[in-house]
Amino acid sequence: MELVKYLKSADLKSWLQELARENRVFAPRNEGDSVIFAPFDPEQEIAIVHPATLPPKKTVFPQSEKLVDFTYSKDPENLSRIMIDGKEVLPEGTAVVFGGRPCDVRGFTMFDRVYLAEKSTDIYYQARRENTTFITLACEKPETTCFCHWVDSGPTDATGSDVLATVVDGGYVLEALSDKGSKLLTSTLLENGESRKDEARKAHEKAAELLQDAPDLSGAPKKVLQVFDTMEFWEEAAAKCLSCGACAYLCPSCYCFNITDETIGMKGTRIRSWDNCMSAQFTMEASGHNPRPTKAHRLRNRVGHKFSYYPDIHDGVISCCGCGRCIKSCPVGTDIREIVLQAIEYEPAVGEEQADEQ
Amino acid sequence: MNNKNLYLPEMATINEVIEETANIMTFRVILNNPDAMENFSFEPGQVGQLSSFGTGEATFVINSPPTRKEYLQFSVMRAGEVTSKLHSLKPGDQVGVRAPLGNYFPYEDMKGKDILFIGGGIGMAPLRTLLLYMLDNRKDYGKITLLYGARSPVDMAFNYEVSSWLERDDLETHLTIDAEFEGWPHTVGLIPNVLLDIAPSPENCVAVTCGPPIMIKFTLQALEKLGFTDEQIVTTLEKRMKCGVGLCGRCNIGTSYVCMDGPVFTYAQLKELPNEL
Amino acid sequence: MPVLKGKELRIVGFLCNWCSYGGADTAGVGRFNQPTDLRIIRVPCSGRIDPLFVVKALMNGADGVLVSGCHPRDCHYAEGNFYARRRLEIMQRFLPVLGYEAERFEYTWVSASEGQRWQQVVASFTDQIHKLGPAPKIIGPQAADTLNQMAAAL
Amino acid sequence: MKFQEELKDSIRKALPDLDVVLGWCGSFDPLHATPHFIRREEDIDKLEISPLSVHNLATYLPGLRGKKVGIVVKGCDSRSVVELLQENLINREDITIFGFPCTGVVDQAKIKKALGHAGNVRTCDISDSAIVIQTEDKAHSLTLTQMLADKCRTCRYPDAIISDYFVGDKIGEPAPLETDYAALEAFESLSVPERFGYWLKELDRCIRCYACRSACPLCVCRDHCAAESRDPHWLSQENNVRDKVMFQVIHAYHMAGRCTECGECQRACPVDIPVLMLKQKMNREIRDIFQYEAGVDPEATPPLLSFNMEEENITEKEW
Amino acid sequence: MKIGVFVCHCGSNIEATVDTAAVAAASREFPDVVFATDTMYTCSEPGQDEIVAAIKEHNLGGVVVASCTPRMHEQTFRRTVERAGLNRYLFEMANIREHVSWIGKDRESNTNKSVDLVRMATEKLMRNRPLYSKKFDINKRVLVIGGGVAGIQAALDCADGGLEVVMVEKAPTIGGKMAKLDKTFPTVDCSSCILGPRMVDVAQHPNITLYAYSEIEEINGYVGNFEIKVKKKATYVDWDSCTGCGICMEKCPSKKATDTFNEGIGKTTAINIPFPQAIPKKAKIDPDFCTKIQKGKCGVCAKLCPSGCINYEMQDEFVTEKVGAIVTATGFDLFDWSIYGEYGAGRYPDVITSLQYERMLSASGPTGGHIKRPSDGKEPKNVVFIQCVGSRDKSVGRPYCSGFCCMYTAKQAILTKDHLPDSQSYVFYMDIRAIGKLYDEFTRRAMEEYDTKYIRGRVSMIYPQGDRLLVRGADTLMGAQVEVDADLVVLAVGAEAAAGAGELAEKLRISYDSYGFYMEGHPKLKPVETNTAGVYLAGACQGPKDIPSSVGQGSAAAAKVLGLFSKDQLESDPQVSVVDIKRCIGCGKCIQTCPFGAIKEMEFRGMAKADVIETICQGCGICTSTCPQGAVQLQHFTDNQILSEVNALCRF
Repeated sequence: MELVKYLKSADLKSWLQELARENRVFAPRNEGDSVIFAPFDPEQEIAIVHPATLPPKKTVFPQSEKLVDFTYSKDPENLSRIMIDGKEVLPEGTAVVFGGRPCDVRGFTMFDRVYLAEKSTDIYYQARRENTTFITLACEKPETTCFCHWVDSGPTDATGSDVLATVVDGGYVLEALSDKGSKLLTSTLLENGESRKDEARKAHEKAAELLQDAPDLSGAPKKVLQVFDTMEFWEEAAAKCLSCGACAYLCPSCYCFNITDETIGMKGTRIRSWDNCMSAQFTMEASGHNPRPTKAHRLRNRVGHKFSYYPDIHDGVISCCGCGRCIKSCPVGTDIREIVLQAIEYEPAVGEEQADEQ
Repeated sequence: MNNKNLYLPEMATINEVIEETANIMTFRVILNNPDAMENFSFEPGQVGQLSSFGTGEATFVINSPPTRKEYLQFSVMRAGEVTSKLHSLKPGDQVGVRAPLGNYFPYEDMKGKDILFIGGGIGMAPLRTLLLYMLDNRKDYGKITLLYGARSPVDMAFNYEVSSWLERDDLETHLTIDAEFEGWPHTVGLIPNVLLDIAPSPENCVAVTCGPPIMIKFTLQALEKLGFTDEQIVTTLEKRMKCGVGLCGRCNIGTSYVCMDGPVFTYAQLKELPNEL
Repeated sequence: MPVLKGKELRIVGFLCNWCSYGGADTAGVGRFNQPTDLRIIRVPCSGRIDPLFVVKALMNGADGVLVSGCHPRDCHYAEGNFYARRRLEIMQRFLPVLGYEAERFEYTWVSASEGQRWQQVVASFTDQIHKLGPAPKIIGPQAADTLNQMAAAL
Repeated sequence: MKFQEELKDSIRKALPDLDVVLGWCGSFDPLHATPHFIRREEDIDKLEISPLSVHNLATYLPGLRGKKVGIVVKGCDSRSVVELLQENLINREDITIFGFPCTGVVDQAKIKKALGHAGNVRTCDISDSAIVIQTEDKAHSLTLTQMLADKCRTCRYPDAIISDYFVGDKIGEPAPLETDYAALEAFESLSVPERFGYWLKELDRCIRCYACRSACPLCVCRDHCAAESRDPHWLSQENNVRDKVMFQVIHAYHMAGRCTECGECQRACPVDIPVLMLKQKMNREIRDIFQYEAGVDPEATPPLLSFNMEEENITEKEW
Repeated sequence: MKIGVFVCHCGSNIEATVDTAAVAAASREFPDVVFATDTMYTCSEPGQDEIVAAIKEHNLGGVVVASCTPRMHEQTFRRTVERAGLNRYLFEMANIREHVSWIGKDRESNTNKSVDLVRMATEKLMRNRPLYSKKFDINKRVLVIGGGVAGIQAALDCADGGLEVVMVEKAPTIGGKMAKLDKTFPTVDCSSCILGPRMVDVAQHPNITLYAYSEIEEINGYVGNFEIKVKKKATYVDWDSCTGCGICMEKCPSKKATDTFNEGIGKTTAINIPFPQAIPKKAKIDPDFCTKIQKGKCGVCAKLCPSGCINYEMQDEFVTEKVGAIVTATGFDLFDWSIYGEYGAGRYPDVITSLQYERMLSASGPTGGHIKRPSDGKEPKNVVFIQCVGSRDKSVGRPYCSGFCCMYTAKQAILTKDHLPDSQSYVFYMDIRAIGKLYDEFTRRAMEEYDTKYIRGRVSMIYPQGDRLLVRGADTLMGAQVEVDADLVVLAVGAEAAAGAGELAEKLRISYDSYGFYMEGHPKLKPVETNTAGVYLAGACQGPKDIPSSVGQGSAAAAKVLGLFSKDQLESDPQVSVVDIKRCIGCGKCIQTCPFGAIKEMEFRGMAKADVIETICQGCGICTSTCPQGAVQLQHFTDNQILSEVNALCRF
């Protein structure tokens, strides 16, 4: 499986074009001032200078997808006899995602624990996940908002990826990490990369060096739960939050969704679309009761889920890959790192703890 | 991993519609696939997603007992878009069913014990499943007491059955309404107060309760006052759900997903969870 | 099915119940021949017409939208058409920035007795839309045509 | 800034009677500021006013209704406050307004573009003319005026329109009424299919986070926005650009005659969609028809909530 | 919802150009449609029976009829479905006659369009909800605004019918314009002789409360339950104790007050009773001319008043009255003719209005019934009447005919001859409009028996010549210029809406035309109703009218009120707006724009919310299109219903 190749920068597009013959290939490109993953188009520049504005989440978990197509039909003899036919709409075909960053791709492993669980496997997710190959680009230098190394990862962490690409002088070192990855590295455009492997290693080390010290978050699950009932803490943390959903939609590991129906005449679709826990509608019950009525309640769930509930259920793995998009793109600069650290450092006022016990 | 589609409902036909109250209707549905109907099995307390295609899905407890299998019964209180649409359906109309989902009442553990049912309004629906199951297996259980309250007589669902329950001598039934109503022969008073009046003994007894949040809150207090321990109290929760299979992310209370780990919880379990009902 | 290919374009009308719907009735009673493209939605008052209905219709595939209410000061509800005038005017001026010709949408006033005027309005609006041709389509079978047209333009 | 200490003194004076004062402070890196909620005396020291104070804090006011709130406003922010007052969405007696002479705030998108992949930002020094940003590997010196937000380039209200405390010297008379809609006019000169195609392309990347709405100080529907509602059911949750465009039209129309062009919608957009242009278009038409500008007069009525029997600038079609 | 579709042939009216069977067949493919058929005449008895039968047989939850306009038969079919046990609002119509078959001949297009309209109707119907009227109690009192002859008639009819009546008159006396007339056409009987007793009836009727010299300040509420704030203007005389003896008027030293009742012919005292038959016969002080009030000196009336009712400090007073219905009888005013430069624009004292002339003719008028030239008090010989002054003249914005000027001019010409047998009357006219019983005969009498010279043409100029006036005009019948030496010129001034009509309409929330005349509910079928429930019109406030028409409308309005009050409770129209309290954020934009004041702010769990008063809401839906989040929805025309219609028509 240890397969290392080298690709000249100049051949990147040709290679992707080759891959696009049998796969849907996604690559980051500039749209306006943003970088997003889009179907590879040889006419367009591939934008890999810095991490994409949006992670490639949609390649496996689309913003909105059909779950069921349904059709009503009538018995022509008796129009009152209406039958309904529901058909699952499963995704087909294979895909290759080029240019995701380690954090982006690691996000899917957060999905996997939930969506591919034994007792409730999501076959829509499964179909895409299993048929998508990730060529991940190792990070060279962190941004201010990057904190992958806080959450047991790093700029070259290849968890969830099939190929790790590292920028070296003149091109890329491509290391296969899975069978799926190996299968991709068969093109004649690729040279043997063994000789360039060291260069890649060095690049990895350099990237790691640029990182500043990471705090210890191992106590987070317990600590975050401890402040659960301290509404004041959450109200202050959420004060500036606008309750939009940008953080959740930009997050590589946020997997919540909504299901809604749309119909036209006798046909309709059941759609699954991204949803976000910061929206008041998310938990709003038809009666008007809302268990998470304020943005403080909702932020508590968001932080709680990532740093406490999820790790509690899934062997301590924090459901955050540290990409920092929620910080960078938050319209008001809400910093989830700060909230978690505050929760860890939170000391209940004297008397409060006792009151809790009673 | 299994390859079952979590989101594809079984197509079903409404067989019977019962208007329970002004805003509660009961639907008896039969799965269109006879094999699926034949093999359908569930436990009392489990829920199902009932859908009207084009409008959406909502979660309801299957309130027919598992011992009676000719149909699946759901009682629906009109509140939002889906429930309004369901209320407009008639026998013969098509619906989708994703069931059973969630956990169920620990009826095995309750064997040999006295059972106290406390139901408020539409909260009677999940209790009905268990009650009928126990009545069908009457000898396995001790004394069964039912306290069922509604705002007024016209808000009382399952009226047609309540009269037969009143007649049974192996079931002690107490009915109550919130305020005086002409011709009402039963108790008047709020459920927690009536409960304190009846004062059932906690000795070897399990209390099963369901109802609106405010009623539950005071009923739990009353039960504590009567000496029930947290482990002796069982309740079933309701949350907004979409997927029903622990993925969509809205019905969790901390680490527990009401759709998967619930909806049935003992009071002791609930106390372990963060306070976010 | 909704439009007869080649013959008709899709034109939606929103008419107030008291004046313009009556005016269209009067035109009918007078047997004043009109093009068949227009389909009329009856609303109580032009003030009920959220200008967003106009945009919704265009985005869903209408080629033209016509709103008609009572003449100013004749509103059955006294003020509805005064509000409507401001709101619809704004929307008409806004449409071009979205890439719709302002002429795809017109609003006017026709009283219940003005059957002839209604005929004139329908004929001339339908003609106006036919001159503009089909509106760009965002979704549906014709969306591809639009996209090609866009690509050519950009 | 010169008057920052003076401002802190004013806040210190007013804080005992207030539940919270809204200002700005440093954020996750030296290049960014973030809204700052001053509740306690010690929070005051963190207050920083600079060209990084981009956020329109008026957005928070309706959510804090019922509380005694102090708010630090730029001139443009104060227009949102005026508009909220005009629409009775906040009570004047609950609000204490701190104004200062604003010389403009930056557009982070412009800085981002100028820096490229900057990596870690170590320091950021802003003088009257330049922003000097020190990253891991180099120092970038940017001309401040080039980095200013577009709205600041055409600003006519540098001083808060209303305030209870005003620190520093007022910049003075507003420039002439003519707002610069050059970009909009250039866009309007494109062909019809070009304009149509532009929005399809730009909005295609919309992720429907609705930050544009959430950041808007005058989006009053808050938790009841038509975007997610099924009754009324204006939009589906399908990932189609039609509904994304439709949402922007709904937003622009609901803002017609109310929008002060603070630009928060566009600033908040995580994928940089130029959604402000739609509101500018509405505004320019409102100005042309009604000679009306939102957020200037607390006593005025938004033009779409009123009417004249004779409309001077509306010429109806002759048939 | 199981839907049944009935496509009507309307004989051949529809069937000739629409393939109704094909429309029915296409309808069967629509969602929820379980039954569709075409019928010859759906509105006929067998047609309706078929609907009823189908509802029962197919267990229908809603019905669509594709036939004529809903303005014709919506009510009919609503009753039909109701007969079969359905709620009347679970019904929709597709208009395939007026909007399809009658306006196009292409059968294919028409059929296709009809299918679209039926699809649209079914999509809407699927979202219709049963709506129920609410009953509410009514206050069986009626407010009559205006005490002219129309108001008097309405008030007396209502009072005689057993209703309590509140009459508000802005002048110090009731009687209106008719009280100023000397005689009436075509019978030439004495105006005050016929009106006087009716005025007295008003004063004496136990069921009538009269507020003279009062105005409507504010109107709140809705049909059945209006609350009226009346402003009683200060009279400076305590009317409760004033006996109308007139001593004050005799002794008042200030004799230069404007004599409004006499149309400014002559002057009156600062404290005065307008005329001897005034109702109420009470004195009032014109403060502008009272020396005591202006300068603090005098006080003669106070000293002399036997009942001590003078109070110079009196202030306006407000009273509130609760009523269930309102009759508006505010009459008209005369056109201000001074705009006409060719008639001297008011510079010539001997050019007067017809109503001034009327006062001059009246025996109780300022000249004691003698015709005298205002300039020198001499009897005129040649009297020239000019018609259509401020009528049928677009140039002054009065394109309408005032209706009664032709008749009163003829009457005044006749009376002139009666008073001054040697006089000669000339009438310049455009057309003679004498439509009415005995009217034409009457004008002929003026010409033939009274030798009035009728000249068809307009007067181009009046100018003084010595102490006479030269009236120059065209005789279009002769095709020649004519000049008449006139001693007195009487202008037949047209009617215009009463001053303040617009403001009152705003308070009443009724609409008015561009001239200020109030809009009736329907020009033919609802001549005295307005579009605001419970508000009726009588007399010239709706448009110029002569006395018989005004009286007729007064009675008609009274009949409407009595009919309305024949029930103890009213039913509200359920097509009203409803607020979804969960979605409402209390911004108040709907309150701001509701033309009827039907939305109030209320408090719900400490938050402001909008609340629709069902009985006031008229169902226009402005609120619904104003509310950004759609929290207030007009029932039967909700956003989702209209969106479903849009979606039915525009399916990509």
